Amino acid sequence: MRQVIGLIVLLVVIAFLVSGMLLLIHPFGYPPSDMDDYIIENAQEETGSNNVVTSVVFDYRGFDTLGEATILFTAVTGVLLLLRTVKRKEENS
Amino acid sequence: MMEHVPLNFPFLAAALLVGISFYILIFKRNLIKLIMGIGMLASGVNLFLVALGYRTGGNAPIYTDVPEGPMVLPVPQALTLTSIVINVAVLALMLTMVILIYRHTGNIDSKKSRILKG
Amino acid sequence: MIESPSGFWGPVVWIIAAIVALLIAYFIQRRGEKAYKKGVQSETFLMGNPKLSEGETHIRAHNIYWGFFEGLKKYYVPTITAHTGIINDHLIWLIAGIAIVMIILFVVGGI
Amino acid sequence: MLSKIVRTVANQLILFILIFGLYVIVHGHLTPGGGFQGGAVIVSGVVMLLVAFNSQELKKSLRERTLSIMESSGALIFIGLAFAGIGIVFFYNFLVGTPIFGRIPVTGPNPGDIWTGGVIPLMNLAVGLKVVAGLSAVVLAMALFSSGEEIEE
Amino acid sequence: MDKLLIHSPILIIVIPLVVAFLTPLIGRAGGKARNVLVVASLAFVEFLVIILARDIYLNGIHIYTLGATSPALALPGGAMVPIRIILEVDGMSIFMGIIWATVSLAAAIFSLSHMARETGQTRFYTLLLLMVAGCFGMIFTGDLFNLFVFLEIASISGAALIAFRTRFADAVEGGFKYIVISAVAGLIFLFAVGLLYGQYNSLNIGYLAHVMQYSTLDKIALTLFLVALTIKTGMVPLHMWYPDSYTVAPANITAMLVITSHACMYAVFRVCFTLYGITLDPATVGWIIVIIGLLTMFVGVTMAVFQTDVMRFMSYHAISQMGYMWMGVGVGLAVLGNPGALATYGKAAISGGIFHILNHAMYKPLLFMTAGALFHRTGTRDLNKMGGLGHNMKFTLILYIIGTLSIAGIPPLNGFASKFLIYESVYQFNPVLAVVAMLVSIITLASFTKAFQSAFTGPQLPEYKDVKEVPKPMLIGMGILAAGIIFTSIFPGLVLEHIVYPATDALINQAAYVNGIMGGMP
Repeated sequence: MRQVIGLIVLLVVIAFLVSGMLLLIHPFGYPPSDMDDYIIENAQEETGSNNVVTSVVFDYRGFDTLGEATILFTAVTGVLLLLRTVKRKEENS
Repeated sequence: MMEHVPLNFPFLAAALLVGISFYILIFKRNLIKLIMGIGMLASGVNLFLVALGYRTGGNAPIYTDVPEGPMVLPVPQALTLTSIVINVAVLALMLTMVILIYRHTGNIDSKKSRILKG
Repeated sequence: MIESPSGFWGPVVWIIAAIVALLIAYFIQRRGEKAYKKGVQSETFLMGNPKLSEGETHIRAHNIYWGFFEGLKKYYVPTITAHTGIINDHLIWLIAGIAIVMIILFVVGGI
Repeated sequence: MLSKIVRTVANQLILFILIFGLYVIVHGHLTPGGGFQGGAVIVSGVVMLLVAFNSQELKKSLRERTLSIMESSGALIFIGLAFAGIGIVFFYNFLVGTPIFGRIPVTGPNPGDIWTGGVIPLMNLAVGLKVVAGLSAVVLAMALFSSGEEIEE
Repeated sequence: MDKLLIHSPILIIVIPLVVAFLTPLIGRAGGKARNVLVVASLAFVEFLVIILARDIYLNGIHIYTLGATSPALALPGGAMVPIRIILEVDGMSIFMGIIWATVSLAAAIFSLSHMARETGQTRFYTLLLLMVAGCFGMIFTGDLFNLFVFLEIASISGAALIAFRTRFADAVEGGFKYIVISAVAGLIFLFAVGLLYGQYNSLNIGYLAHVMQYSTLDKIALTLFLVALTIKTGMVPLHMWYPDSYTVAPANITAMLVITSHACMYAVFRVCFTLYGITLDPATVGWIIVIIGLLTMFVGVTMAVFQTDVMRFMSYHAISQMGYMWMGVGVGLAVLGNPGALATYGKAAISGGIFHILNHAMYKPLLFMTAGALFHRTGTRDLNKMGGLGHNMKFTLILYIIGTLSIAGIPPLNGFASKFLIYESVYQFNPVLAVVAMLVSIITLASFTKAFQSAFTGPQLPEYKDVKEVPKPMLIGMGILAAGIIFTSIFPGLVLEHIVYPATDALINQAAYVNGIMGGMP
């Protein structure tokens, strides 16, 4: 029963995704590029970095990178928290 | 709209990766395989993002000794970098939890190691 | 004071009204039976059974509303069995949700 | 603990891995790469050491306390660099035009100059430190836990 | 003071981050310094949120462009599209911000003594602050990818905190379920963002709303957005992971997770009202949301009635209360198309739903915290094993009664005020919905009476002869929320006037949000 429902649902979703991929408004290789053209032109003056991707990562969208570093920090803290040695201190409240 | 269809075949790879990962998420009971499926889902999404930024005959968007010609879009590559690192963090935490589940219940089958229900 | 499409709601007004009602009830209760004696009438009537110890007289949670489930078994049994705690089933529901909403949107709204 | 050959080769190889990782980190604003990539390269070296020697051996040299302190400091340097621009706006690239990393390259293709990019190279270094510390802490913790060792609070 | 106000949107997000990065270093100095630092930073964030809320109530939308030469410069010279990440704080965002700041402060104070016996407290507080920062980022950002990043921060820290008590097997299982669901949902969300980026080459919500066409791909993206975000809010039939995860977490964390699910609900509203706005077919999407809200409140409450685990019982009630908000806002969305109906009852419905978010965000954390207080003293979550605790834990009893009356919608408490608005407006939309909502409210009262009877009343059980009242910080944490409930109950008009109606207008008025970015540009 689960198998049948799962298969049907899966096929429906894959059909929608494939049709959506094929009907993308802008075809592969010819993307719309208002924002990216601005970045490609002005990255060198505004950030002084030759690598446009790095200037996007650390300057134009630096806040995302901050969040990304925060996610890494979160995961490390979580792993070290979960793998700690569990023993409870006695009642002190 | 229809005349784009032959051009858009590269996007099918992303869609099919997502579909395969959905298959894994639905039918695989082994928690490690489940995590692999999530990794594949992330790969599909990343592939889609990078493919969105491709420009025919474009170079990498790095001005150091770049040959003449158009440049591919930089923003999707930045987004992909971010989502790869996010995926690494998520997978690390998931694997830790699977280790603990195995310590507690003795197996990693999503049905046999289940305690909470109802 | 909240204005709604029909009517209003003012908690202060409600509280005043509640106090007034309580006072009325208190006066009615004042005029009650005078010859009431404490003690005998407040004993639990146990039909002669031995008095239960503390803790036994406490009704545990799963005994409350027992008849409610018995009456609604037809609804409850499938609903509870649907809540298998298996993560794969949760993900099936997720993907099924995507499929259903997509079908609704495309059937109603057209391509 | 693998054989002596593996350990010797690993001992020699870790140096080159470190140098390559540092190159990728430092040249992040000129060539492909950056803090995350270079950090991942260095962590791969740590993983190689973990395979060659066992986790107890590695624990002697890499203590989790120092790793977590390194990670926090890396994150603090990164967010501090972002904060330093709050005179104008958070994340403002305030070093462009100043002597440190402040040169503006000629527009268009150019051979590249290490002293450009404003705060970007510094942020790359901070992120690299953070990634190295964090991922090696994760790898070490998992290895120690699965080998039944104590993990310090 | 003026610069503080200008920079407050980013400071609210960044100060918890900085303190979280500092905590592992401070934690070595000792527990007390760390706790003082955490609580002080959260109190400062609360203060910043309040001054920002006052400014937004007076002057409207607040823009903060990260990395530009001036905070208000959304469009750099020569560009017609926003390039950088923009934080856009309007009435709805700051409404959620007030809720989140208050509840996180209360939960932090509560955990001071609730967590006092556990190991690994330094990392616990680090993750708690990261969760605070992530949820604030979700609420304040005006950029879709940034929303995804902060959603992941909140999810990962939440999962690690759910599995905090690793000595219990079920805690780890709940955390694992939460992170799997969050990861899959987040990736689906990212896929939808990619679809929009591929069409319009922008990630900014305001700009996307400006150029949205509702093509076929936009429909697919809308579906992915809706499902990926609603599964995080525990909407029936996507709710089954919800009680599993929320039951096993420490009570203070559960209290915060409720608000993170509200933040995901806020993201749904943002997508439906602001990103797509009038272009999507409002009747269809509105009816979908209304029907699912109906299912949510009914299934949630009926599943809750027979639970004997107190935290699980309250988790199902949280699901069922979500249904009211979905219904209220869904009715408003369904009539978004015709201004007449929107003016007569649509706005009232949306206001009722949003006001119910506020009330639910006060009484549900309070109830979860009382459950945590019971667990703190008895060491069990099983209602079958409890009884007669009211003799010793009088303050907990009083707080529990306040929460119960409020969630059941008993006048004069605030739960009734919001439910009153929802009933009246939904009745004009479709009477059946209002009737079911009232029925659900009755069952809610009945089930909470059951929990009250089996936990607090009855004779003193021999094994709980010597339980004491919970320590003061826990009472303070619960008291903050209880005070909020009392205030909202007595002055509902004031609260509606100052924070709820601005939020409603911010949701309905899409043009204002777009103008905040595009500056009235064609």
